[in-house]
Amino acid sequence: MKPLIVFVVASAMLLAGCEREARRFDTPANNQTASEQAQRASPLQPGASQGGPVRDAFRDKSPYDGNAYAVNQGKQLFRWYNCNGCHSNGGGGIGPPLMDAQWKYGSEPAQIFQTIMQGRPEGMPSFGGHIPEDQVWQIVAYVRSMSGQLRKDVAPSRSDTIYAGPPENARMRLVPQPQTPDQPTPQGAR
Amino acid sequence: MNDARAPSIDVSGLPSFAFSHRSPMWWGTLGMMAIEGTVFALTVATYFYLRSHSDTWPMTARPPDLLWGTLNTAIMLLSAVPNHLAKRAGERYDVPGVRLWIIVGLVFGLAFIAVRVMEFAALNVRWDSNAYGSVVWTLLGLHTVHMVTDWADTLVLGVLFFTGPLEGKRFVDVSENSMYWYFVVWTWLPIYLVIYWGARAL
Amino acid sequence: MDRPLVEPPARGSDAPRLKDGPPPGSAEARALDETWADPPGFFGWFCPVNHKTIAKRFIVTTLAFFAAGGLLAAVMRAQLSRPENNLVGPDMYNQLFTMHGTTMMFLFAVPVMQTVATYMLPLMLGTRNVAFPRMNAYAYWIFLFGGLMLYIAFFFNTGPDAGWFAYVPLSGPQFAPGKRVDFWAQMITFTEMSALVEAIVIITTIFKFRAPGMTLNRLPLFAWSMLVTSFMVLFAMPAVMLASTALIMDRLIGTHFYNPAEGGDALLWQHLFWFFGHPEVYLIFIPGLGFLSAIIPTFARRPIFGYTAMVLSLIATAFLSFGLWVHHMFATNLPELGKGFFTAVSMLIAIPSAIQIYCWLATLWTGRLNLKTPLLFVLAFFFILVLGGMTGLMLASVPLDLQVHDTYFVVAHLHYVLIGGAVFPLFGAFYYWFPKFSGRMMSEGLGRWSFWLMFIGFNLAFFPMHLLGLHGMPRRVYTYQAGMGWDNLNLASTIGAYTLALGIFLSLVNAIRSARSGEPAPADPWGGGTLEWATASPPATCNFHRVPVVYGRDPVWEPPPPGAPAYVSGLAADSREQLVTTVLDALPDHRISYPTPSPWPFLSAVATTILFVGSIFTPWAIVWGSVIVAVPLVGWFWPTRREAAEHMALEKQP
Amino acid sequence: MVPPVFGLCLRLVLLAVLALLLASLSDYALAATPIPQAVHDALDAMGPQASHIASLWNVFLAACAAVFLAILAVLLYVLWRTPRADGGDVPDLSSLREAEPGPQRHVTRAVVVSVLALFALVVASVFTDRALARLSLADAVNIEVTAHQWWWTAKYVNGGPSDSFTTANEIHVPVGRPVVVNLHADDVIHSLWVPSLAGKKDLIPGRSTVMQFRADHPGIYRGQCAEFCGYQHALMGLLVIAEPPAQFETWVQGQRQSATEPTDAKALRGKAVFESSSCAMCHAIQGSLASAQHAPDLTHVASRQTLAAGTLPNTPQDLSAWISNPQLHKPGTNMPATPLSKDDLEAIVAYLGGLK
Repeated sequence: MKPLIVFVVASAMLLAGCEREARRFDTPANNQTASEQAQRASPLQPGASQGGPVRDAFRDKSPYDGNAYAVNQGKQLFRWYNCNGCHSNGGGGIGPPLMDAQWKYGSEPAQIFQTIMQGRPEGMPSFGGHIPEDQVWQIVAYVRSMSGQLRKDVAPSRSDTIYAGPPENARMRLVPQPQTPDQPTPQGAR
Repeated sequence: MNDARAPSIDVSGLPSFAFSHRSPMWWGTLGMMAIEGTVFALTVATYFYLRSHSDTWPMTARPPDLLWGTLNTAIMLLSAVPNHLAKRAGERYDVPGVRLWIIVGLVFGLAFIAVRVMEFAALNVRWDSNAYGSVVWTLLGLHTVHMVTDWADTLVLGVLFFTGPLEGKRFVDVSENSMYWYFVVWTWLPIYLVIYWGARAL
Repeated sequence: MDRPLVEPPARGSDAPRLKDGPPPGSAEARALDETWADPPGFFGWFCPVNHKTIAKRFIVTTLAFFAAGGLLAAVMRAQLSRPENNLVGPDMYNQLFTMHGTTMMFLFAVPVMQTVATYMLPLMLGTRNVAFPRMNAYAYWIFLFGGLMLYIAFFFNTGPDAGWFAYVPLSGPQFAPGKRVDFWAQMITFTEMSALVEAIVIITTIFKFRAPGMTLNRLPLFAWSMLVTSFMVLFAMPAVMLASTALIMDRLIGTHFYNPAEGGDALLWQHLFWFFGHPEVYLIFIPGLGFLSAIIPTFARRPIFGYTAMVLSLIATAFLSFGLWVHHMFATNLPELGKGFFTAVSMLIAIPSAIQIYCWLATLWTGRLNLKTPLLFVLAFFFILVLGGMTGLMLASVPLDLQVHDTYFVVAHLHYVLIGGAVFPLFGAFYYWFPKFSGRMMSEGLGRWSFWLMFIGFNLAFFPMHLLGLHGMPRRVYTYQAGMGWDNLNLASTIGAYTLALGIFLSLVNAIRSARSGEPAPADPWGGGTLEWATASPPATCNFHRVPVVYGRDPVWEPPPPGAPAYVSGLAADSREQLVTTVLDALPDHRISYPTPSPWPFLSAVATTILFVGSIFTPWAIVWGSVIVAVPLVGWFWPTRREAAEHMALEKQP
Repeated sequence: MVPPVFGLCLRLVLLAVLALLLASLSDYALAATPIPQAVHDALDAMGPQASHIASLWNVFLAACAAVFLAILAVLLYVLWRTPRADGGDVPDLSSLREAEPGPQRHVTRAVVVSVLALFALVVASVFTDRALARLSLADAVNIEVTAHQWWWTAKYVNGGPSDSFTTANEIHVPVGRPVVVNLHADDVIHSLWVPSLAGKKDLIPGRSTVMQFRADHPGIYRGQCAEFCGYQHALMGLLVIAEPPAQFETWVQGQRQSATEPTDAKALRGKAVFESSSCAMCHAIQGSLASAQHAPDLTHVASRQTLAAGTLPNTPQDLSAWISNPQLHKPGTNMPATPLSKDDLEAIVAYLGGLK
C-alpha cells in the first residue's frame, strides 16, 4: 500500500515537474495540418502588412498551459511585441483588460490563438504571419495566466519592474464569463 | 590508565542538575540566541543597506503609526516582571510560584501577540509594495515568529508544571525559558527603533 | 507529585545501584554496554541517539553525496573534453554545474567535517555521547531529507540551474521560471539548519563534556578547530538563510528585496551570500587543519610544535574570514577604497595559515616519521594547498582579480584550496581513524595506489585550468569553440579528472574490503596520543567503561602520575548518566541523566520536511506546517513517567 | 544514502544514452570560432591597462613561486633527513620539558619574512590599482554598452544626439585614444571582459558601471561575457576592433548613415519580407520600417565579422543557416526559427548581405 502511494505521488510529481520545468529550445514547425484558412479580422498589422489569410489553431488545447518556461517566454513576448501598449499588463486601456473574467472573443486557448492571429475589429491587430505560431501559443498561455487560468506553480511571478498589484502566480482563478450573444463567434475560433 | 587498582574520582556525590552556565542546556540556549541575534542583526543591516540606496525613505509609503508598536514595547517590558519572578521561583524550587508567574507571563504573551496583529495593520505598507515594505514585514515577521514560539514553549512548560511528571531539571528549564523570554524582549527594543523610528528620524 | 521536590530525598549516591568504575569485563561494564546500546529492530532503526551510530550514517550520507557530485563533475569534464562537444546541452550543463557546486559545498564539505567531529569528539574528550544527542539525530534526519529533496528534484528535471551562488536576478522570479531555484533555496534552509544545530551540539560538547583534567589548554587541536568552526557557523550561516529566504519570498509572494525597480538591489544578494560564502570556505578548511594537527604528531612521534600559536592562528583565521567577502565582488562598482581594505585583509589571512604550516614543518623536522598512508595525504596538503594559497593571494589583489575573476583560473584556485585543504586531509583522517570506526585496518598497498592516483590526477586535472583562465576561458560555459586554443589543456584536465576519480574509487574499494576482511585493529594501531586511542577499536557503546582523567595534551602519552586518580567512578551504569565538567578547567561539576533513544527526532524531521517542501509551493505551508511541526516537538519534550522516575531516583539537588 | 546515488545514476545513464543518440544523429552546428586571429589572452597585453596588470602578474608569480618552492624544498629536506619510525616506537616527549629554541627561531624568521613579502605584494597591488585609475581620458571615445541575454548593444555617444549611432556585438576603437565604456545590463548581471585590453567589469541591472581602456596596437581583440548569465553565457562574444584613427573615422561616418537602399529586385524583395515577417518584430534597420529594439540592430550588419555575438562567421551561407534554425547553433537564444520559403530566405540574405 505504502509503496503504491509513494509510487503514485512520485509519478505525479514526475509528470508535473517534468512538464513544468521543460525547456524546449527547438522551435516547433508551424501548424502544417490542412485546415481551412481564417480571414484576417483586422485591417491593422504590425510592421508591413501581409496579404492572405492566417492559419487556424491546429488544436484546442494550449501546448504550454503546464510549462512555466514557455509561459515566462510568453510574458516577455507580451512586452516585446507591445501588447502592453493597449492591454497594459492585462489591466486594459485602449484594449480590453485581460485579467478579468470577461472574454469578448472566448477564453479557450484556440479562441485566444485566433484572436491574436486574425486580429479583431476595433483595433486588435492581426499578428498572423508576424509571429511564429509557437510564440503565439506561448503568449496564449501567458494571457490565460493573467486571469489565474493556469496552475500557481506554472504562472509567472513578479518581474523586476515597477508594477502595482499581485503577480500572475498570486491571482485568483476567475471563471470565464460566457460570451455575450451580440458577439458572434468569429470564424475559425471554435 | 587501565590499572584496575588506580585511585579514582568518585562523582556519585555530585548534584544531578545545576543552574545558569553550569548547565549544558544554558549553552544550547545561548547558541540559539547567537544564531537568532545574528539573523536580526543582518535583517537590520539589510534595512539600512536598502535605505542607503534609496533617495526617499520610507520610499512611497507613510511611516508606520506609533501607537500599537509603542504600546507593545511597554507590554513586553512589563512582561519582564512576571518572567523574572518565574525565574526566581524556579531557582527556589517553588512550584506554586512557577505556576503562578508562568500563567501571568502567558497572559502578557497573549496581549502582545494580539497587539502585534494590530502592528502589522499599522505598518501602512504591503510586503509587495516595495523593498521597504518587504524588509519591515520580514523584520516584524521574524520577531513575531520568536514571540509565538517562545509563548508556545512557555505554555508547554507551564502545562507540565500542572500535570507533571516533574523532576529537578525542570526548574532549570524554567530558568532558561525565562532567559529566552528576556532575549525576545530585549531584541525587540532595537527592532522597534528601526521599524518605527528608522522610517522617521534617525 | 512535587512533594519530593519540596523536600528533596537523600536518594542519589547512597542508593543501591550499579555504578561505573570497575574495569572492562565486570558486570558494571556489561551493564554500561547494555545501557548505552541502540534500540534493536526495524523501528529501533529510526530511534538511535548514540553519536557513533548517527555519525556513521551521516558520514556515509555525505560521502554518497560526494560521489554523486563527483559523477556530475565527470559528466561536465566529458562535455568539455573537446570543443563544441554535444554530450549535454546548456540546460543540462547549467543544472550539472549548479548541482555539483551545491552538492560539494552544502551536502558534502561542511557536513562531513561536522559529522566526523560528532563521531570523534566524545572519544577525544573522554565522554559517552555528544551534548543534545537527540538534536544531533534530528540534524542528521533533516540533512538527509534536504539532500534527498534536492536530488529528487534534479531527477525530475527540476535541478537548480542558476549556479551554486544563485546570483539574482538570474535566479530571481523573472529569469528563473518554474521551481528549480526554489528547491535550491529550500535545500539551503535544510542543510544550514542541520549545520547550525550541529554547531551548537559541538560547542556544548567541547565546553561541558570534557574528561576531568582536560583544561582548554589541553584541548586537542582538532577539537579546537571544530570549536572555532562551530562558532563561525553560528555567525556565518544565518546570512545565507536570510538571503535564500528573501529569494524565495521574492519568487513566491512578490517581495522586492532584489528588484532594483522597486528599491531593491541585486548586489544585496552578493553581500549577504558572500558574507556567508567566504567564511564557508574557511569552515571547510579549518577542520582540515584540525585533521593535520591530529595526524602529524602521531606520525612524527612527538607532540605538536607551537600548540599555543596554532590555537591563536585558528582563532585569528576565524575572525579575519569575516572581513574579506567583498573580494568576490571586485568587478562590481563598489568604492575603490573599500576594495583596498579587503585586499589587505584577504592577504593578511595568509599569515595564520602560514604560521600553522611552519609549525607542522617544524614538528615533522624534529620528529621521526612513520610514513603511512595518512601521512602521505597530509604531505600532499603542503604541495596542493600552498599552491592554492598562492593563487589566492593573486585573487586578493584587485587588479589581478579583474583579469582572472570568473575564469577557469578561479576554478583551479578553489579546487586547489578545497581539495588540497580539506579533501586530502579528510582522506588522511579517514585512513587514520578507519581502524577506530571499524575495528579493522585499511590496506596500505591500496591506500598508496589510491593516494598517488589522486595526487597525480588532481594536479593534471586542475593545474591546466590556471592557464586556461589566463588564456581567456571563462567559467560556467557549457562548451567552447574550436580555435580558441583551449582544446589540449581541457583534454588534459579531463584525463586528470578521471584519474582522480579512479583514485577516489580505489579508496572506496579499500574501505569496503577492509571493513569486511581487513586485519583486526588494536586499540591504538598508530601509537597516537589523544584519548580516542585509549579505548577499544571499535569503541564500546559507552565509549569508555571508565571515564579517564587527563594530565596532559596527549593523555595516552602522558599517563597519570603515580597515586593520582586515573579515572572517574560513581556514574550510573544501569541508567544513562553523564559527567558535566566546568568550561575552563574541566573540573567535575555535576552529573546529568541523559536522553534515551527516541523516534521524535525522526518524526520532527519528517514534519519539518513537510513544512519546508510545502512552503516552496504556497506561503500558507508556513501556517499549517508549523502546527504539524509543533506536535512531534511537544512529544519530544514531554517526559514519560518512567524516565522521570528513573531520573528522580538519581536526583540530587545542588 | 543510497537513493540519491541511485536516482543520479539512473539519470546519468539515461543522459549518456541520450547523449550518444544526439551525438550520432543530430547535426550539431556550433561552428569553430569565426575569428581565430582575435587575441584573447590576459598576458598578451595590447594596451596600458592590461600591461599594468600583466607586469603585476609577473611580480606576484615570482614572489609566490619563490615561497612555494621554498616550502617544498623544506618539506623534501625533512623527508630526506628525518629518521624513520614505527607506530610502536615510544614518542619523543622531550619538547614537553624543555623549549626548542632552534625550531622557534626558524619559524619566527619564516613568519617575519612572509609578513614582509605579503606587505610588499599589497603595496605592489595598490600601486597598480592607482596606475589603472590614472589612464588619461583626454579626447576619449564614449560608448554606452548594454548587455542582453546573450548579445551586446553598443551606442556611440560622442558629439550631439544626431551623431550618435548604435551597433551590436562589435565595437571599433581608434588606436591610441582612450575609450570610456559606460556599462548597463538589460536583464541579468553580465560582465564585459576583453583580456588583452583590460580587466573585466560587471554590468548590473539598476546600476551603471564604467570601464576605461586604450588599445595601443591595431588588431581584433575578442571579448566575452564573464559572469554566468544563462543558457548561452558560453556564446556571448564581443569583438573590439582597434584601427588607425583615420580608418576609425571613416567607419564612424559609415555607421552614422542609415541602411543603404537595396537596388536589385532580390534584395528589394528581401527588404519587403523582412519588414512584413517576424524579423521586424525584434530587429531594427535604420531607414526601413523595422525599428524594434529587442535584438541586434542590423543597419550595417554586413560590415560585421560575426553573427549572433561571435557564434558564426558572417557569410551568406551561415546567415541563411542561422535564420532558418537559430536554436541549432545557439540553443536557448531568443531568436525563433522563422518559417520562410526558400526564395524569401535567399531574398532576406541578399538584402542583409547588402547592408554594409
